[in-house]
Amino acid sequence: MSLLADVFTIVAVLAGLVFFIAGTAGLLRFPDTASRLHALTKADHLGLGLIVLGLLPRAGGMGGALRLLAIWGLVLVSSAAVGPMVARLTRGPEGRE
Amino acid sequence: MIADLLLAAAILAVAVASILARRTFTAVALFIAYGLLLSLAWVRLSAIDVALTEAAIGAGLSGVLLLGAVRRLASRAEAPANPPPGAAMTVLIGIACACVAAALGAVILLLPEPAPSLAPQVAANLPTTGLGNPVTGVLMSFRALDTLLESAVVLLAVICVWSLTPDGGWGGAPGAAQPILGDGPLLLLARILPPLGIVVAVHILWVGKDAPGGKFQAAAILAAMWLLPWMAGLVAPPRIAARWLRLTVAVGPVVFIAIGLAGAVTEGAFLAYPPGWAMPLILVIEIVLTASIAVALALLVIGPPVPEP
Amino acid sequence: MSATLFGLMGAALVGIGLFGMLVRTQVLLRILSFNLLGGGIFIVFGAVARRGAGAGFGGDPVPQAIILTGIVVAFAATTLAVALVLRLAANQDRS
Amino acid sequence: MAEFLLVAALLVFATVVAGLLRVLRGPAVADRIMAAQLLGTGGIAALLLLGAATAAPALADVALTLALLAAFASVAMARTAPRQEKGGEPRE
Repeated sequence: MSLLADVFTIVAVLAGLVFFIAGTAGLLRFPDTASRLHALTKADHLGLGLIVLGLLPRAGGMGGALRLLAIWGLVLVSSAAVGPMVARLTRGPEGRE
Repeated sequence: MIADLLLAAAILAVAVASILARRTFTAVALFIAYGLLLSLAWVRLSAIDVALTEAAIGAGLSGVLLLGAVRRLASRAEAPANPPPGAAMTVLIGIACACVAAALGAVILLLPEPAPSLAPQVAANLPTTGLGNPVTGVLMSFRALDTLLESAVVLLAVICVWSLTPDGGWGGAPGAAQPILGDGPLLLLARILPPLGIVVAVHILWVGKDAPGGKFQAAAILAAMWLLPWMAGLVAPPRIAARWLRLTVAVGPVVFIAIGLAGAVTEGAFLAYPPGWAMPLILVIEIVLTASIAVALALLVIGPPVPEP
Repeated sequence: MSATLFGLMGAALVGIGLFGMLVRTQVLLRILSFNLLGGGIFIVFGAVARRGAGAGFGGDPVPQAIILTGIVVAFAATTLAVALVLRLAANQDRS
Repeated sequence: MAEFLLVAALLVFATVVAGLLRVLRGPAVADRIMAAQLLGTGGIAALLLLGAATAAPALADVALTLALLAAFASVAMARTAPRQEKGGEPRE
């Protein structure tokens, strides 16, 4: 059983890593700010989400798992709030059409 | 090992970029990144309590404080009173600063080999405090005087900041009026984050007895959770003439001194805890101090009252 | 080994912070450099604490507690500095 | 298993530090805010991996605090950023 958990952890963490690298590459390479924002949110949400999922079986009991999910939830909420504000920055006032 | 090199290089790069930035806003954004990286450095130095404090105060509160100042100073063209030093002078200053850094670096390299440490003494005396976390043990029992003086310094800082109120503004609500941007996302966050933050702060305060955590970190998080709705315009800070506000800010140090004096009476030494009573007394001080310092830190970031012109 | 590395980094931060305070004329950047300087000094202190690890602790808890206190006091000083700057700016506006 | 987590932590941290270039170079203000937020998230991920590798639950608390405070700082930055002029550098 623990082998299965380890394999799941490795796969999930690797997938999370891939999203982080892709998100960061996007942040560096994409031409304009809007597309960079698109790349960033991928790294934020999925990268961290998969790593958290991967670490769930290793988290000590219910408390640890709850804390991991709370961290992921916090990052989701905060990037959900910051995203539109940053997008509005690039649009400037006329962004409200 | 590579991680340490990478982390150190990243911190230095962000620090240099932060002081050379053209716009003040860029410098503050880099400073917040510097705070985040520094708390990772503290984790590598296996000082988790300090990492928590640096994350909460360095990255969070200091950044927001400077951002508030940037926003209020951005509206006026800042006439530099003294022109920046010329190229020659800048190079000279650079060399002087490099010498200071080199001297400090030499000190680090020439530290005595059997590094002097108080860890054994702390480990020996920790059971008397009933605490598991050595740093909290030092803060609350062995060096309790430092913590008392520090909570007094925070109280003094609040008094000093309030004393900067322009005449006519005394007694009003502290801080400049926050622009109501009607930002949907900010209002969303200001409603969702505080309850979560309060639970996290209580958790960190409670866990601080036996694991990294404690009252200053909890107080910084609570202060941040009060500042968020204030920034979003949801909460109007209470008038500084409000009696309960002044009482809350003062109650932390007062309770600490009272328990210290009680210790002097019963145990013959200021801040000495009667045996067996250390744990509950420390708990009482921690809880009262957390609330008091949280309010004080938030008031410090909000700043003095600014009367509408 | 990592303690010495971070100690040297702290020393470099002190140099950078000092340079920033002396060269930049905008007041906020000086306050910011002051915080960089403070962070550097605390890291140097933290490296010393790390070397003093023993008796089952990852680092000597006494300097760590003092650094913790120092960070809070440095923050209080920064808030006072920012309040002074804002008050000066308000006065310049009025005059 | 622990080594894998350590290597993963290092890799996440390395990619995030690479993302730091956007903070240093990013022309627009919004890029800097995004990069700072990515730095926060990457730092959290690296801490969680490090915590799992060295079986130190306290690191999860640091990650929790970082998550809260990075959100707080990002929102403050997004609110304070100077408005973007027509494509040019926003005025000081």
